[in-house]
Amino acid sequence: MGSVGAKEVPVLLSPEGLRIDGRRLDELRPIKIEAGPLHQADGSAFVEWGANKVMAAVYGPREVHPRHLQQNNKAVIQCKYNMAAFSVDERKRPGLDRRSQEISKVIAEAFESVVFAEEFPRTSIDVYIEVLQANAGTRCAGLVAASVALADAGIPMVDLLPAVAVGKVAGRIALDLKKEEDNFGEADLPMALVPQSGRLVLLQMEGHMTPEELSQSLDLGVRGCRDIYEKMKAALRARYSAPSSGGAA
Amino acid sequence: MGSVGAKEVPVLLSPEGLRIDGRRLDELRPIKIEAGPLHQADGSAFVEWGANKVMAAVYGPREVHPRHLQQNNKAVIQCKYNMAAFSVDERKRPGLDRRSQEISKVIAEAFESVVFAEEFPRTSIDVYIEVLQANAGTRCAGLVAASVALADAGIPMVDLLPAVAVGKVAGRIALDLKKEEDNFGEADLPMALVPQSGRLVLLQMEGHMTPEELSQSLDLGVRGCRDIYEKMKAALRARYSAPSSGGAA
Amino acid sequence: MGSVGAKEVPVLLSPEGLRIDGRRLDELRPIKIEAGPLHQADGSAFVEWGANKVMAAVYGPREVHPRHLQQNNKAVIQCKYNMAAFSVDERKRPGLDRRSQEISKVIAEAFESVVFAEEFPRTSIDVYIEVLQANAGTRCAGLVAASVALADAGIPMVDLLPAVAVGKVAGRIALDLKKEEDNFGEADLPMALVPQSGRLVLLQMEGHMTPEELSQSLDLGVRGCRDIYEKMKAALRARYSAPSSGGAA
Amino acid sequence: MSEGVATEILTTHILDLAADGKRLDGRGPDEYRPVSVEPGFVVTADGSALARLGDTAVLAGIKLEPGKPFPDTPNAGVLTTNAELIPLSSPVFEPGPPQPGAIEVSRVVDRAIRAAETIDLTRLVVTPGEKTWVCYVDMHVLDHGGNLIDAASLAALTALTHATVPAKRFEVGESDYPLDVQHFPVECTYVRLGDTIVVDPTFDEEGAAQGRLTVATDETGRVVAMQKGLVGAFSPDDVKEVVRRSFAHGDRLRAIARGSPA
Amino acid sequence: MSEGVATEILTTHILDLAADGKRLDGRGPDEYRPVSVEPGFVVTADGSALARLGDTAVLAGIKLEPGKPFPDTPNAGVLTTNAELIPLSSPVFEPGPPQPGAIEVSRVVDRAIRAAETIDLTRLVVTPGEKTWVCYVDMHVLDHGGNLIDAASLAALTALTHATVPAKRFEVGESDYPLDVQHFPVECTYVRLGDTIVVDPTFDEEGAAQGRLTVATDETGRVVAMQKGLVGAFSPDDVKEVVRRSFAHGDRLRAIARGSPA
Amino acid sequence: MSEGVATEILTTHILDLAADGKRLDGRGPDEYRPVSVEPGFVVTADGSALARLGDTAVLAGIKLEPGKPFPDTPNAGVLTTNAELIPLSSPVFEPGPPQPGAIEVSRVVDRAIRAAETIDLTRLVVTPGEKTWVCYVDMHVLDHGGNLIDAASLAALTALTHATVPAKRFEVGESDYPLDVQHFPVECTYVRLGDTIVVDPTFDEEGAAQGRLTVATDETGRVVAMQKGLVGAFSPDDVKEVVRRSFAHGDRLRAIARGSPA
Repeated sequence: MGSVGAKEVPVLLSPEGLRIDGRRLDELRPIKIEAGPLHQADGSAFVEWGANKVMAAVYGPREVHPRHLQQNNKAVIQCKYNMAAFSVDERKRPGLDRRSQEISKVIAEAFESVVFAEEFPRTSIDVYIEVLQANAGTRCAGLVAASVALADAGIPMVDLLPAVAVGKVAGRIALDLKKEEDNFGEADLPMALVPQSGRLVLLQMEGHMTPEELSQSLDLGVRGCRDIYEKMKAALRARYSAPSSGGAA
Repeated sequence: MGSVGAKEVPVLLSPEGLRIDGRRLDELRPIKIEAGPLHQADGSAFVEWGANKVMAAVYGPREVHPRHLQQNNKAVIQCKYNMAAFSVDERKRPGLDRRSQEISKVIAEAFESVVFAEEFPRTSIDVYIEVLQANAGTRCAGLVAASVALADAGIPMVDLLPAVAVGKVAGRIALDLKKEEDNFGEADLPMALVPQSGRLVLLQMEGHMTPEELSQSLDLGVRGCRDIYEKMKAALRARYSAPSSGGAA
Repeated sequence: MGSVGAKEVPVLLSPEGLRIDGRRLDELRPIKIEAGPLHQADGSAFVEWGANKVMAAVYGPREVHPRHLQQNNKAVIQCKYNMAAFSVDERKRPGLDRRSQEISKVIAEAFESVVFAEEFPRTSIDVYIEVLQANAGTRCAGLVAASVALADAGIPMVDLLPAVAVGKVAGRIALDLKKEEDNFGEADLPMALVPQSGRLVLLQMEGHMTPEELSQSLDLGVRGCRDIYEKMKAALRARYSAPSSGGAA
Repeated sequence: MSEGVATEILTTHILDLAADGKRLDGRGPDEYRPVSVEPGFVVTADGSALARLGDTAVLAGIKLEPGKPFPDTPNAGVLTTNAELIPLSSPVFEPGPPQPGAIEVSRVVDRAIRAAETIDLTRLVVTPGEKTWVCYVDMHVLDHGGNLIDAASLAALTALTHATVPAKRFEVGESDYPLDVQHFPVECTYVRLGDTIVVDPTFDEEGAAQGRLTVATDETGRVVAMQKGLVGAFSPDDVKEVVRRSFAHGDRLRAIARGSPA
Repeated sequence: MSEGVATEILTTHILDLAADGKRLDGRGPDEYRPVSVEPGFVVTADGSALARLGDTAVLAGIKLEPGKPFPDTPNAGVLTTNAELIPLSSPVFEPGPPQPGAIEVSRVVDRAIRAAETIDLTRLVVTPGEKTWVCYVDMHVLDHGGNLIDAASLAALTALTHATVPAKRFEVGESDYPLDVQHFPVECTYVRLGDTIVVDPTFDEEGAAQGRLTVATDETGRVVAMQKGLVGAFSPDDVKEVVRRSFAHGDRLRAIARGSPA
Repeated sequence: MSEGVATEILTTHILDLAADGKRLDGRGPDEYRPVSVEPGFVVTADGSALARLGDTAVLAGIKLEPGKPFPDTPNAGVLTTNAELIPLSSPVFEPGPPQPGAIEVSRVVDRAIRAAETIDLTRLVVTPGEKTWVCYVDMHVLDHGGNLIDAASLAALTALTHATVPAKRFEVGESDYPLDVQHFPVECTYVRLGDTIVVDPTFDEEGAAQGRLTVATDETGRVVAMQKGLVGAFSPDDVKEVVRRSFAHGDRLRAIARGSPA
């Protein structure tokens, strides 16, 4: 988004309306979700989404660290979104930057909106998201992985939380941007949906859109979320039918 | 003070004995004190002193953070003096530097010398000083603002704490240096007075003075403090006569 | 060790088999150990070992900081190995670096292997090692100093912990390397011995050795440790026979 | 009565009122508190403004310094936005490293400034790849009466609008000149209280809220940034309605900020 | 039953088994868990590998960037090894600055890489004293089932073996080329359980251990690094025996890592 | 008996003695503990000294390195003063970032060094605006028996007096030469115990004190720095009296420091 002063903009949309990887405007990248790949975590998931590779793990309900965050009437949900140093082209220095902290906050708030936290007072539910290979849309991939990991950990929730970003590419609204589209696109709008209620628990936007474009983006994103929702459920069904596998990160 | 290797020294004292802003050697800069400008704090004050703008707020007595600082027989007084990044000509990096930490320490010790801390065991009285615009003498301006804020918060004290710096400019002892005088002066001696007892609870000095000059400086500073004391009382009287205003930072 | 791309290698071994400071391959540098030089610490020791100067202090058993490290069935042993900024040729920035943290960890584990920690549940035994002047072998010098300080503090232990490094210089196994030998040597192998059991509680190695050389190094190091053990006991005897001296750092 | 119980009673009260379209301070659901903006508050800054929304006060200061462009964008200046939620301004803030709340405020304001192309960063460059102006936007919350994002953004944008590039002081040019500001995005924040959505929430309303939604719009009719915050959810139709309303508030706040005497 | 009691019972059980030469998972004392290494796992890295020892999984990624040599070694490139024991991988890790455990893993792996002269650092230099390649080795523990050092080292060395110097991307040369790796040290870790010494300990075995000993050997028959860890002691004869055995394990693990398809 | 009660009894006892002009260790009110200074204690430093006041021991080390002058003072060298109150020296210090007490010690020593123009910073410059010597003064408290400021300052000044500029080692000049020290300020600290003011307080006297006052004087008869510390107050007449007495102590301590064999 808005790489001011950067290199030349590539052709993002063919005359036939196809994108640089051949997708239509409303088409998702390939998604593979594996529930339960980790052995130590109470719940885990690995998501390959386009060229993103994201691992999520859930621990809890367990004791709260640091102690003073403990709440008497419910569980606190703590989230750490982190990018591996080698997950991006330019090596990222280890440690939490401001972007990661903001993403951790909005993801935690999204899960707090659906987890039945009152069932576990005085505990913490800790959600860890590790981006191992990044290619645009990592917060949505992380949210999807974490949501499956929460289900894998048996945490009671209103619903799973599918998520996807909609963007604007060459003046057109497009689903699920990949890196080149995100770098040179005109807008980026990640969202997470509660399928049951049709409401959004995560929503951010950066770029420029008319109100009409924004309206269209919301509708396209909701449809995308519903497709991802099916893949999430399938991954959990596969996990339950083969409970003791584990292993393939 | 002692800007070794810096630019040329300006003329700090006219042949008539007047300073660069037309003041006499024993004359204060204009001071405006407003008690209670903030709405969230338990007590607050805003001080404009020459070209300084300083805000102070007091919270407490309240729970001690971090917990291990709690004292069983009295309140702890914690002070944070901080400069806004844009308060000085050269942008200051946000965060506490060593100068701010030293100033916070001597100001906290000054207030501990006059607050009846034994009345509030196991609590903290938190004093925050924010320098918004700086022009020499900010620790004294901050101390004056904090003292009025403590009174505004209803914290019982032996007395208010007026404060002022005395310096040496072109070989002469002068009251209340402004920035150019401080940069090119030969000494700086900030102090805070307990008017009731005539004793000093803050005293620092840097530069060079003979013992006689130092003696003269102490006497001049004490007189300056007594003038400022009147302005502090007036500000609190104005606050009590118009209790519900608030607002003008 | 392994100063890749550095300056020329000096002659480390004379044709007569003597080292740059005239020692034989199996000869220690001069060692002076003083027990109890500090007044505030519960136990202390100062070690001059070749051109190393190392001070160690022990506090405890005392309250555990931070609290969450407390163990219900034994004392925790915390160790901080630190180098003074001026202890090395190139000024060291104050603060713990990764090397210091690793050394602190292996030294703490060595002492945990010999201290009767179960006698002091819920307490901390804090071991501080300050390298004031460094010349290779500081972790061993620090360990020796800390071990005497622990005894000086009256902490019950299986045994004292003598320590020494063995290295490889000009292709030969040598005891107790000094700086030039360490910089241009081919291997460094520090170890700490429990004399009573003949077992090693600290052992590290870096460089390259054949298994035979390594075997020889272990045997040479164990002999060196036994010599140092005698000096440690002598220092403690001197302390007990002149209990109230203190003073000479 | 414990603090937790008091907060719960207050929350219930705020929600009950909201169900009838009412608010604690008597405002209508789509009404801002009194707004004022004072540019030039701090003369040591290269630009500054104190913005107030009711009891909320945020001071923004701009500093410009010569520096190096980032290696991957040699033709763009550098803009750094930072919000300090200092403990002076609220009993809930503690000293220490920036909290997630402060980071969110600075990132949401930063996002609107960038996305609206408020400043043409390429014009800050002195020598491509070598030397550029670095523009620091520091926001200092003085009084936290709720809705920090809108107040901070109003202060920051007004401060930028009145900022001067100190070219003479840093010997980069012969004289100082005004910073060129192309757009003026305005952030507008709503919270959900039960089925009612209200604008410009107070601190207590934020505590009772079931979701917060901020929309930044500029004077050309574009949405340039959005941020959903806090626990809670919005339907797509809620979002569309909030976007629609944000434009009118944006126009009014922008006029207040611009009308302020420099 | 408290966690402490459960751990104690488990420890006793592990020690009882070990006294009979047995292990919880049925392995023999000198037997590794199943080993696998997958190079090229992360395409954004200049080299990468995912190594598994049973339930333990460590991902290593290599990044090479132009930088400056250290002033005292103008003719040597820079190698930086870092292990992240992220809380995702184990209930015992907490977020925050690197813990002593993480520092130990990275330092022990680093020591083997350097001492074995795995990479000829002088060949990383572009202009002596001015410009060199900086080689970052980042190890990310994903699943902590015990014996991190061996898994991390296997991942790191395999990642190095498959790494490419991105000369073209950074405009240092005309085309990218493989990183020149001269040696392949392998770390081999034992723990003492009573009088028995067992290789490749699980997480629970590490908890029961009375000392840990790691020996790194290379393919030329040299010992290049050792590290004794945890509370506990080894006799010189124990050490000599562990060194002897490490060579065979080293050869096997090296073959597995090298046999993996790039 | 709790620690708090023991401290309180000790404080009362110290104050009772002081009312009769007596001290726990038998000294008179205006008497220092035995003073010794040992220069050259650390050979890796470019200058060093170990100073003792009774049970208090502080080691200062000087390091000089080439560096850059600050942009706003291109014709001045750089001096950096740092005190480490390491936990080895006292049960009251904890590991971690420098505490306010350590910062105060280093800032008060630094202030005296600068104000007395101890070193002509302009003579440290090699090339104006480009290259200068950076002089680090590091003070390491080894044994905290009270009155750290005086001991630290004595150690630092003696170390500076014996320091060598390592011009040859850094290839800045042909040979090393002594650092040019123009003045030798000495800090002299009193505490108030009731109506009595005593010099060179012990750790326990500092705990009982109702105010601490430090005055730095140099050999030319100038006061160059002051610092009031701790809770408590001094009348202007108290201050004048302390200043008067500081000169005599200053002369004596300076002579001891200078008389020490180099």
